[in-house]
Amino acid sequence: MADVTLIDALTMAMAWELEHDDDVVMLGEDIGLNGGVFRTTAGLQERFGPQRVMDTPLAEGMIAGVSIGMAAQGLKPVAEIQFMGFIYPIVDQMINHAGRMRNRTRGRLHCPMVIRAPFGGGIHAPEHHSESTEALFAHMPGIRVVIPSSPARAYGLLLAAIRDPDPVVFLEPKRIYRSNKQAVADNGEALPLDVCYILREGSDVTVVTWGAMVFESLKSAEQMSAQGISCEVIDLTTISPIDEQTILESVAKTGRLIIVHEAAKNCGVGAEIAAMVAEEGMYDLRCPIRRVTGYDIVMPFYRREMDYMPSVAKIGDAIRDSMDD
Amino acid sequence: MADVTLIDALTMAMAWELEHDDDVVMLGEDIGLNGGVFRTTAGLQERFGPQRVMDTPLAEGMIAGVSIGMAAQGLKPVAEIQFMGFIYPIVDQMINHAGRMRNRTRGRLHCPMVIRAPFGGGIHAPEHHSESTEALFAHMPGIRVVIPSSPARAYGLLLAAIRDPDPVVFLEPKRIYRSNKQAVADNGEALPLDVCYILREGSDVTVVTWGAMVFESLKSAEQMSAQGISCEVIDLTTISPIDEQTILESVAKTGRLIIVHEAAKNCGVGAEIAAMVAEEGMYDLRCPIRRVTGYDIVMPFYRREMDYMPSVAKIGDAIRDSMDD
Amino acid sequence: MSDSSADIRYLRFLKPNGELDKDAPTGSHDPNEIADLFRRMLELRVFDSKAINLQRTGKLGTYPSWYGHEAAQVGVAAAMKKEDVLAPSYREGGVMLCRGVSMAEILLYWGGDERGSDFAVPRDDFPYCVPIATQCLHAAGAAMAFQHRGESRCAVAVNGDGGTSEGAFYEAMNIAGVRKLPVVFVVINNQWAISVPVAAQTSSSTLAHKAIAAGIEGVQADGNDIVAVRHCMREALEKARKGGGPTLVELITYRLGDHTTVDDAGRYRQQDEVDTASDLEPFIRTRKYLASKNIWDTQLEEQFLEQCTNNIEAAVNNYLATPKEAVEQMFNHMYAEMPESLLAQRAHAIHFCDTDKD
Amino acid sequence: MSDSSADIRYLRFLKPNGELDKDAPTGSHDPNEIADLFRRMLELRVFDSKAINLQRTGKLGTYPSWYGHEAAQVGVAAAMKKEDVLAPSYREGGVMLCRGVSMAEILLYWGGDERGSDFAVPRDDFPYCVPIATQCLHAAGAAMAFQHRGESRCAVAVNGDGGTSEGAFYEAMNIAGVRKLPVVFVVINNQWAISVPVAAQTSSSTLAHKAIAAGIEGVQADGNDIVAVRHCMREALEKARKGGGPTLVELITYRLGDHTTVDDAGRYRQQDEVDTASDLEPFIRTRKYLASKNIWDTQLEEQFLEQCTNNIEAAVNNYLATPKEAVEQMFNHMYAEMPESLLAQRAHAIHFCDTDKD
Ligand SMILES: Cc1ncc(C[n+]2csc(CCOP(=O)(O)OP(=O)(O)O)c2C)c(N)n1
Ligand SMILES: Cc1ncc(C[n+]2csc(CCOP(=O)(O)OP(=O)(O)O)c2C)c(N)n1
Ligand SMILES: [Mg+2]
Ligand SMILES: [Mg+2]
Repeated sequence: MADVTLIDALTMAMAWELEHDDDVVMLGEDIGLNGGVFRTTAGLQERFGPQRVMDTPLAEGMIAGVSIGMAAQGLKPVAEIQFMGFIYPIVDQMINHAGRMRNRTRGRLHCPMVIRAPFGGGIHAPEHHSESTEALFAHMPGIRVVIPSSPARAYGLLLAAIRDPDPVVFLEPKRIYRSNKQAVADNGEALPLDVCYILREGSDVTVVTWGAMVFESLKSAEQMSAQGISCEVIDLTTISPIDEQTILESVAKTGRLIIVHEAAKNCGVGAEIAAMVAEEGMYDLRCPIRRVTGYDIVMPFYRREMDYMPSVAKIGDAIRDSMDD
Repeated sequence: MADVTLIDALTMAMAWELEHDDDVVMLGEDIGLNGGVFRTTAGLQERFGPQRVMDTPLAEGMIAGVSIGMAAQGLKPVAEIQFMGFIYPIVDQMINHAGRMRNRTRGRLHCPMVIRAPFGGGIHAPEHHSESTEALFAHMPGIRVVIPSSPARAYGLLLAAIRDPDPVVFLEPKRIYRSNKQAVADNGEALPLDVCYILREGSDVTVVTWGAMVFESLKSAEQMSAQGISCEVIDLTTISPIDEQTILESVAKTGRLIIVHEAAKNCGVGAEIAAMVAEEGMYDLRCPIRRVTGYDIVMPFYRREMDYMPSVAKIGDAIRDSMDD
Repeated sequence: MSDSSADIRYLRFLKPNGELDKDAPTGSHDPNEIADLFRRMLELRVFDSKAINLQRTGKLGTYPSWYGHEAAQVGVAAAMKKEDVLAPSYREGGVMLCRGVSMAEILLYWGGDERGSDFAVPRDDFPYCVPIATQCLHAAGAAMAFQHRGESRCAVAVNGDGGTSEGAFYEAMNIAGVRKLPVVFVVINNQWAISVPVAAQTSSSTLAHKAIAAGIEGVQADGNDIVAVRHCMREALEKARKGGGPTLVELITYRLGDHTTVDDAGRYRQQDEVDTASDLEPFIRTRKYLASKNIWDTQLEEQFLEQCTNNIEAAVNNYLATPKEAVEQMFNHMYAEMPESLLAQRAHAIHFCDTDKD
Repeated sequence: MSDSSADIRYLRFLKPNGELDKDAPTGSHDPNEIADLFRRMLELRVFDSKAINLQRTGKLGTYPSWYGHEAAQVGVAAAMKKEDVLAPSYREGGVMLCRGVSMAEILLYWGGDERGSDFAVPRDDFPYCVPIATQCLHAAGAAMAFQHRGESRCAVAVNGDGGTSEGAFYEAMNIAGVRKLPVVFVVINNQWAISVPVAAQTSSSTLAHKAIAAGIEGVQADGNDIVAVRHCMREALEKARKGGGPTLVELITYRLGDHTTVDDAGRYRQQDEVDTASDLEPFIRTRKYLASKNIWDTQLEEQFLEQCTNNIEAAVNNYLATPKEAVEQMFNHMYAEMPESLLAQRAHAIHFCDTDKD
């Protein structure tokens, strides 16, 4: 069992599912011979043929729309959108169809489909290549949003997403595509959706985060522990619907909540978590909730992107402030 | 000064601005001879000609895209999207261009444009005609989202939106398009954006709401007052960016916060308000925040739409619960 | 890339005066068959006007009449096989009825009840589609599924003239052209998109010419001619089934009624245009033709209409007698497995539900 | 609706062997003019390879080379008037350079600095557009503004072959056709959209045929022929300026380089295809032509290249010497007037900023 990157784990999961389920097909721009611009689908077309792993014309709305059509007719399409900055033409199909096909036909038709897209900043990419807009999809009823933050979770969660009978937007933190290798058993075992993963236990402060920010948060927690502050770090993982219980239990223990995400603050997913705790866990809170997020501005071009993003220092600052309150 | 409906007030504002600013143009589906499916632009094409008030082909993404092009080249387009359920093809142009043209060119080009769209349920409309998805636009940096709830505010805020040098998504609560008449002076005076309007002062509970829910909230406040509970009702009005100060001051006074909106709860704008108060006004809170919102489901077909929506009873229940906490 | 700039064919066999062209395709010359189709057309028309009445009397929500589209609708459905899949627009419920959806289901849909889209037959067809042109992509996707499984099935999308302006329509044709998908894109060109005439939608010579942009075949037919409609749909479907790829079929007809029951077409179009169109509408010519073959007359029509009316009344009663769904049903079909967080919301909705009567 | 199914014209005047067609339009026969254009092409090529080098040495971000597009870029820009407005795609910075954007500004853009889009000249042009085909709608909108004000200006959108598959491209052509907008849609067909060849994008006979769907004129030119490019752009712009409406201009060329500096085209395309394309590329024929007119030779070229290199070095130094913008600038241009809520965020960013060095 060799150590693999997050990208490798995704490729392994897709290969496993293509191998074991004939209904699974992949589609997207440049995913075939080229193996995807990040090489996530490398080798899959060669192995499973161009009828299973399809290059499409350049039209994201089309990719989502035909995926819905295929899914409603019994296939399990896994579509790749090249970058999250180009995902917006799919919004119409996702909110008006994918998320409601099951409900509006009272279960007669449904959409077992996955939309994969790399998201987030920190890789010095050009304009429009570093966005984090998971909140848009999280607000859509009927759609799951899932974000892995390790090779093992990438493998198990992507399998779960493909097998899920409902639509899943599966966002891949490209900043950590290749950074942290891990041993992953290629055994076809899925991980549960709709639950958070507690990555570090602690008693003073709860830090809820996801995607690449998991690493900044863990680093910050490490630093804090040297200062005698014990942080519990929770990887939200399923961004929508939220696993309220795990978060509430943690806050009940720590009494302090910090939420960390790359996306803009205003109406980001952090707002939902804070609101949920302010409703359900208020009496457990010893101090105000804090969000450490991207600012409410356009993601800057890459020379300034690190100034936009939450950092170990910014997270640490919020944690210390919480302790001082 | 005759009493006018919210629709009339919008028509008056558009006529005023077309009359006084040659750069203002209107575009949309059926807004010309037909005067819009809700008759909001009735008479405008006749009066100002088909070059100022333009029927377009049926393509919402196109409407937004050409509006951006016009706005960047010095016009002030006011575009109508027929219903909010059909607004999603504009998401790409709004987030990737309208909201960032000024920033990405460091002020060289900008987009003084308005997207108008009726939103919300309660009028027994067909599928896809009753949606409330203001949160999607609220999450986009660089874009204002404005919602009026009375004829006078409709008039003054639409003028402000058209004159604003940045893009505004102007959402019209169609359930109250014609319900509450009010005297409105047609004097070309705009109202300020970026501020809440306090519609009723009170000392026990702060209710923040917008759009048609303002009426349910005011009715509920009325009922509560008979029970000796004093509610402050705030019309959020500018949904993004949020006027934090007014809300925080009110919560500082009342210690209790209820947020009421029609949109789905998860990652709705109510989450942002709750989060903001949990961050900035936490120590003023005497009890948990409560949201009374649409459920996290698809807007039901009209036979069940009233069961989906916040009602006087649901709001009253939340207010009483708050008092009991 | 193949050449597709060829001239667009235009098909008409049953002329406005009721004469059937001698060139009409073999298989169109049996008047009894045409009579069968005509009966379906009659049924659609009676149902349509009943639905309008229900709306006028407050028993149905906003309803988009298909008055004038009956030959197009019956012809499209008649050419399709049971196992094919339809992706209809909001107006073309007539096609759905002909495919087996029940009248009560159609009424439930416009009566604000989701069960209208849970029709018993045909289970694989897509429900009504309101967001214009989006269904074209679903049809293309369905065709991809059929192609993937090697099934001999076709998908049919029905779109309007206004709907051809949406990027989704073009994108669907384009992918269908690239993958030679077994799909037929039908455009019911009824000359109007609410208040916008087709000349203000596009400068394209015809709507069928739009096929050229995707390198697929485009063809026009007189949409008031049941023979031409069925024939060109049969051709297109047969070609698709054999692997010959997609076709764009433009059916030229006229929207004789208002856009919907909340529209007043008098505001934006001239009565004389409607009058001219009325002379060309599908029933006049079909009646003349059948009369000339001595298999139809006023008496037969009256008998059939009575039967229709009875069926429709029964369906209406069935519809009106259908109680609201339980309130929790609005939660139960959101996901295969309901997420934890919806449970409390469902309980809240049930608690506050006091509207079980309409 | 007008008829537009006519055959698509194909323009080529400067043949691959360097001969100028006798039928070449008057005004194309002055070799000195061609020499001027050729110098611009040379400058673009040298700049492009310098940019690639900067990326390779870590001094520039991902960069999309325009290697092979130089005749198309120079020809498009040469036909435009100063007061016209360009809406470029991410690859066609060469057109922007020819319109007056500085090399340092282009480098700033790809170097991750917003000021690269705040170019001093031409102030009204749109910045680089990364989301594919969206700029086509901006060009149409700009043309609506010109039409509205009665200005004699045109908008030009530049899109790629892959970009023709997006609905936005079609929607832009369609509105332009309906309103007879003064806009030219240029498609630089370089045969590839990253790894997808044009045959997998569409089954349309040619990309110019896509104009038919919008009822506008479509024309093709050899995009490696500077004379043909400039001429057909001039024709299209003149027509547009006179109120004759939009044109779709397909310029056929080849992407000689990788898609961007992070792409490896060797993974998906054959070297012999690239070799064949290389024989047809724009510089060989232009050099031959100019040599045959005795106004160009290796020595002149070397002299000019030295001059180019110096200019480019200066621009590069200017770029490299440009310090980062102050961190607060990422807040200052979000709105004309900064909302209250951003003030605290800006202070937070300034507080944590310790990265003023790159
Ligand atoms: C995407 C979208 N935009 C707008 C509407 C509102 N609308 C409903 S029908 C219609 C006109 C459609 O015209 P056409 O496609 O010709 O079909 P017809 O109504 O004539 O059958 C419009 C604009 C919609 N349903 N979907
Ligand atoms: C909407 C959108 N989708 C995807 C991308 C990613 N992408 C960048 S360039 C490219 C291929 C473009 O091909 P083409 O239009 O032929 O232009 P070329 O690169 O050949 O100049 C893709 C898919 C993008 N920039 N925008
Ligand atoms: Mg129509
Ligand atoms: Mg290309």
